[in-house]
Amino acid sequence: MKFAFTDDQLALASTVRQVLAAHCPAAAVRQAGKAAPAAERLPAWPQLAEIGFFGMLVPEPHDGLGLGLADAILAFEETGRAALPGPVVETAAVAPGLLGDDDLLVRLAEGRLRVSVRLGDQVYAPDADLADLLVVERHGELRAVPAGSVRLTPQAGVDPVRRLFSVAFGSPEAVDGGKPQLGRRLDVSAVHALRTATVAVAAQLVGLARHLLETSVEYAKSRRQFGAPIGSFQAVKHQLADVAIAVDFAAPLVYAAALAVDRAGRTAPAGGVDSAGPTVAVGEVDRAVSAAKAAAGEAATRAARVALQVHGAIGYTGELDLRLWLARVWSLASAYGDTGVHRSRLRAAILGTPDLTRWP
Amino acid sequence: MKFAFTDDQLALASTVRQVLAAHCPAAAVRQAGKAAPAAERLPAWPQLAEIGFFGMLVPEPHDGLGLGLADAILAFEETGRAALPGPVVETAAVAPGLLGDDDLLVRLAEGRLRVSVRLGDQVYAPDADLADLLVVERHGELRAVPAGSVRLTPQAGVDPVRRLFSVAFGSPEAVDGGKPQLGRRLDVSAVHALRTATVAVAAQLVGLARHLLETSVEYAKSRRQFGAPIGSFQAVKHQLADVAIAVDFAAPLVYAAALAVDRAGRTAPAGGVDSAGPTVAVGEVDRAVSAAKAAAGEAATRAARVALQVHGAIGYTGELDLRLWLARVWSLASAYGDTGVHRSRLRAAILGTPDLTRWP
Amino acid sequence: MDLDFTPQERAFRAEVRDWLAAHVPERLPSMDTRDGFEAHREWERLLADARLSVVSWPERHGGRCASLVEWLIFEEEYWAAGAPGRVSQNGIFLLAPTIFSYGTAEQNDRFLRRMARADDIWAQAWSEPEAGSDLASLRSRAERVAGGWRLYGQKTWSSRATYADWGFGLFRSDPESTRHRGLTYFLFPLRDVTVRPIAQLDGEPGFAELFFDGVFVPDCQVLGAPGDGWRIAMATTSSERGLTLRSPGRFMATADRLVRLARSTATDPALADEITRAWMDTEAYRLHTFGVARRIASGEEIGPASSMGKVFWSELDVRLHALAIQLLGERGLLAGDAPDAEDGGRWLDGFLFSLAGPIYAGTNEIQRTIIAERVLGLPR
Amino acid sequence: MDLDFTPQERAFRAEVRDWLAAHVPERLPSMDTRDGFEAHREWERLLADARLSVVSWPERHGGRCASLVEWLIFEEEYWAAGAPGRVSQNGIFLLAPTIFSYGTAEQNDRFLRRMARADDIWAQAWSEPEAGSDLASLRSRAERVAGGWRLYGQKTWSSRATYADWGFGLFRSDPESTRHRGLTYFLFPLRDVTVRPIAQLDGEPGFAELFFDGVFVPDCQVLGAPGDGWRIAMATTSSERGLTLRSPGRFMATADRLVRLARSTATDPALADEITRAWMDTEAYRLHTFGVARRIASGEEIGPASSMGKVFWSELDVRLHALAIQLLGERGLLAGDAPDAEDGGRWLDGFLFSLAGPIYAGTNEIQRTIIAERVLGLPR
Repeated sequence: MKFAFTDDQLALASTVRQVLAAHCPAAAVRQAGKAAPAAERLPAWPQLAEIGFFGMLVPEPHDGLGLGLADAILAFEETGRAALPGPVVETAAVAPGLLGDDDLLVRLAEGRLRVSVRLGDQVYAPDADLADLLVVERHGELRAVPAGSVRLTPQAGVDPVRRLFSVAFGSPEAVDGGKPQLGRRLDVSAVHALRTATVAVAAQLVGLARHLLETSVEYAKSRRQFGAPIGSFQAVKHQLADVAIAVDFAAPLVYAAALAVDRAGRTAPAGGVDSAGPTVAVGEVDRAVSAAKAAAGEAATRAARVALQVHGAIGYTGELDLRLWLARVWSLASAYGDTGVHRSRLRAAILGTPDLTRWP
Repeated sequence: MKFAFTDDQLALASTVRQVLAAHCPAAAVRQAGKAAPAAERLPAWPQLAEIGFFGMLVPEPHDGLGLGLADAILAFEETGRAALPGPVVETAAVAPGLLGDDDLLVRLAEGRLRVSVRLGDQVYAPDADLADLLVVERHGELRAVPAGSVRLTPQAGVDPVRRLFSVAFGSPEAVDGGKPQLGRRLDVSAVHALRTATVAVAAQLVGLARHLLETSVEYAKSRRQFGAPIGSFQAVKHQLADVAIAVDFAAPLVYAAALAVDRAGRTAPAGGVDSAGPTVAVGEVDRAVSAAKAAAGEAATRAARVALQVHGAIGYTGELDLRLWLARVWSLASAYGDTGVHRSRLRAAILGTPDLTRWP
Repeated sequence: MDLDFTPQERAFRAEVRDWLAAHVPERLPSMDTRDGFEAHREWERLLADARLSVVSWPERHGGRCASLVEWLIFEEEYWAAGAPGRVSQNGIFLLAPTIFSYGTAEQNDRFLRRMARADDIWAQAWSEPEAGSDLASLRSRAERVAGGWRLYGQKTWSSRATYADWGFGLFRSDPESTRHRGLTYFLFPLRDVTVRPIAQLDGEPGFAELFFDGVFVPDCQVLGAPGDGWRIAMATTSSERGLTLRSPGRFMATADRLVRLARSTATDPALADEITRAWMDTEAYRLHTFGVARRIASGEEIGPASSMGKVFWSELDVRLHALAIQLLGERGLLAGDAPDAEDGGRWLDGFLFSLAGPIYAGTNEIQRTIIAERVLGLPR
Repeated sequence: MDLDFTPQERAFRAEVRDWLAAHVPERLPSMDTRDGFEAHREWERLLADARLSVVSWPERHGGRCASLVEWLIFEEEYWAAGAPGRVSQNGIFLLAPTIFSYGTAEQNDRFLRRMARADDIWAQAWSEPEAGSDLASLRSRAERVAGGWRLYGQKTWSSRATYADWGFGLFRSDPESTRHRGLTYFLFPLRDVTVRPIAQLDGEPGFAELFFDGVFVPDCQVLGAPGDGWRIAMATTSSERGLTLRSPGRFMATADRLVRLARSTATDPALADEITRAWMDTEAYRLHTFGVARRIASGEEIGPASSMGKVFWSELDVRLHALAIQLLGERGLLAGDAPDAEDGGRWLDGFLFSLAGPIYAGTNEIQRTIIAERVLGLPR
């Protein structure tokens, strides 16, 4: 048993990190929160496509790298660290397991197809206006619909970069014989997709938390108050130490969940979804997934709170890029089930108590 | 509206504090945890009797002071601060509302009758071996039984001073015509008794927390590590500040609950006990009572944890008297419903969710 | 000790409640926009017409000499009615107590009545880019000139300053001085100052930077004696932390909205438990404040103990809002202009606003140190 | 990266599990009593006979050269089987790594085998009444005499010392030295030392004070070079905080017992939520430790990062036990000899024991400062 990343896995993450450092600086993230043209809202996407990022999880016959989620999990962590804009998780992590079509998979692997999803209890599709294809769960079925054939209603929120949309079927132009165009039914289980999305987002949250911790440490070293760097005060030290602990112990849960999702495979049935009622018996895989999301969301939320407290009033403004990372933490902590939802699922799994929250 | 103690109320507390400082020093509390003879387990009781402490809540016609719980609440806080041994709350706060008998009330007021109780969901009667009379709730009825007519089984626990006992009816000597001696039925509601006990114990917890905070502050001033008093380190300062805040905001809830209990009066019906099932609709008085106990228990538990952390390894031993105060905090935080039970009652009252825990 | 309101207090509550029920407007636009600012000014004038803008002030300045308890009652009713935030807050709660204590008779007459009527809206100018919470390290300076002073330097985190009329703050009037000494308290019109808005987390310019390039301030706009600014300002920041800044009414209204939201939603019991705790803490804050009000009314100085209140309310406020956002799930993070936003995005606005609480008016780290050293007596 | 055990690891787990199932005794009396201490010594001998007392040690000292992962597997099985606490823990986990690294060949041969068989049980003697967590301020001293040293002074908080055979600790061997310099690491038989037991919260003498009144220690019982004790001791205390002191198996067993208890009781959902969090944190600690084990196996130095583990497990341990006590209500605080006690009072014993976790081996305040300064690089 070797619970440590291989050299290949580390090299992939390192390449992604370098590409993002070069092509997705904070200024680009800031711009993505303002600009309308898609090109400016998707910094580093062409360069990531070049290194095969969007084909990581696509099988080799379709021009992908054929990796598992665990192989790519650190790469997703890096996209969180850089607060990379766009439907990253939905396109690079979720779509490969959903699309059976050869041509679509090839386009996906080459970075020529952007995908957004609305799965399970999720109400909104993130970055849907940047997507070519939407995969939507509807009455328990997954349907792939071209972006043009649905009505998207923007739901402005705390994160100016990761925008949310309501999705309604049947735009006037896409009515087919009087019935709304519902797209193509996908013959795969939504469970794998939802698990994958959740764990990849958890990895992004770990990356976000690491960035916030580093930024806060640097700020605490340089900012002086009462004649000393604020990082020399024990109260600041201990808050930052607690963030370091939270991140350090959340990350292994995320990595283990990625391994569990890979082991369960994309075709496995749900851990035990009881279609008769809202109570969900959660299997071992979903337990790992929920632990990962709960812990990562909590660590990142703590990192955000402490970052704000360490930066003081300046952190509270749009002057610093910090604001973009805070908003992404809040946005992703709430996506695909927040900490409360996942802890309640864990509670049901471990203690057998009825679970009030339906997820997936 | 004057939410501040009157001079009379403050003077009573001050007198009690002086008596306890003189007659219930830490050494006496320590001795009470060891010695068998009742006299050594009841330090300061004769002196408290002299100043009328046990008659505070007894009506004036029965030689008491005829005060309300709110008038006496600071006096109970002082008994917590001193960790006064014996069935203090049960005798001085609860019994006056239970006993209708003139003679018993007079004896109580004069400090010649010690009482222990087992009310509501409570499993054990505290200090029952020191009591002359036990009041036990049984099948919804209150019964007063002389101490000699029940079987007491000691249940040794964390607190060597406040000892717990199982109570079984019918000692062999007290069988009356072949049936166990069940004592005299009391024609009063158990609700007022339970509310009174809970609020008085909450006051004791506030007193215990104040003592622990003071002791920890004194220790932190004198104990030196790394070349400075440990109280000069920010981490220690902030932990102690958080205790101060917790105590300062718990106390008003306790005082307000005492006022609410007085207002409801001893004869008022339960806030809405539903005899059909375990769900209890909790009225405004019970809401105040539960908020008081939950907050006081939490503040005292925090004070205990921080006291131990500030004192370091020495606090962990029997060398310091600290141990006795810690044990009393744990013991009283668990008595008459712990923080969890009372928050769950509050939850039911405020949010209308079903309450799993039956109290009273 | 009692918690029973007197007939007079009950009558006052009834009057306030009735007036608010008849007059509270629909939600106003954000006071961090030009239109919203003026709409809030109009609302304050309406309040002033009913002598409800500064109930605890003397009648000659627009108040009605209300007791502290009556002021708390006013605040409970004000926030329970869903009335707008107070755009004149900085002046009324931070500056006015200082003018009452240290201002000349002429300053009292000149400034207070106009403040009460929102004819002048005041912005505080405490912080500087390098000073932050460490007020004693201020660098902005005042040069003595004939008949007054000229101000130079930069201030930041000045709330409301983008659209306000007047500002108040400390400047170093003795160039030889360091730390607490040689600071003077100035009142200045903002039209003479260059104001640069700072976008907040929510994108609106709630704060501004102020640039002083030799602004002339006549002697009659110095508050207290020159060089005595530190002592006077400390009295003001103490009231910033103390009773006057955050009355319980505001948190009670938030807690009530939170509980209503939770009752209308399928709430996970673990979340319900946190909501219950926040409700209980709100009640504790209310009762605690009644106790403090009583002590102040008896002439007691609250002093550094007010730091306990600051830590408590600021962290409670964050919790109340964060819980609502959790309850709302994905919808919790929607802004006011999203079609699906709950209650016009008030929870998100309130959450972002609440995050500043543990930072401003002395960070909670500083407050905890004050509690430890000055209340508990631990060594520096 | 994987979490799949190899066939060899699975076989080892099966062997350990089977052996334990056949040999784990009923609950032994407390090791803080004379009888209990000897009963625990007997149990350790039985373990040693099966070569299971020190699985990761070389075979010549009684081990079986198990890998770190195998050691973690052993620990999981050991605690899951409800086996007794390790009375030889201080020697095996705190002293032995130091002997392996700094001991002479003769010291290795003389002490390790007997330690593995519990023929010698060792007590640590780090703290002094005035020193506490500030190890560098030690005052106990060693005087050079022919062929060895004489020890003077007082040590305290020595766990197990009441009944143990040997002790180890630092003494100031250079009277001119201060702080970290001039300390020497000594091994001494406790029969030459005056031992005064200290009652713990639960009344049993888990700790003792040691009084040295010129105890003679020959040169062959000095570990490492004279004056080099600080560096050597730091290596030991790092292993005290690091992997070897608290394996996840122990917390996993506690978490499993807690979950079983919760499943058998009507559990309030808010409490259930806290239990779930503790379960999750236990899983996180297990996975984190697998990662650390892998890094150590690859030759990495863990160093100050081990402080993160210390903070995490010590606070987790308190929570696990406090939650069980809450679950049990009034019964949670009953001692083992109470008729109604749950599980022989183990939850209360474990709770009181857990409270020492955030204090000993460097308080968690000190650990957080180490993390901030040495892991994150914040200024002193």
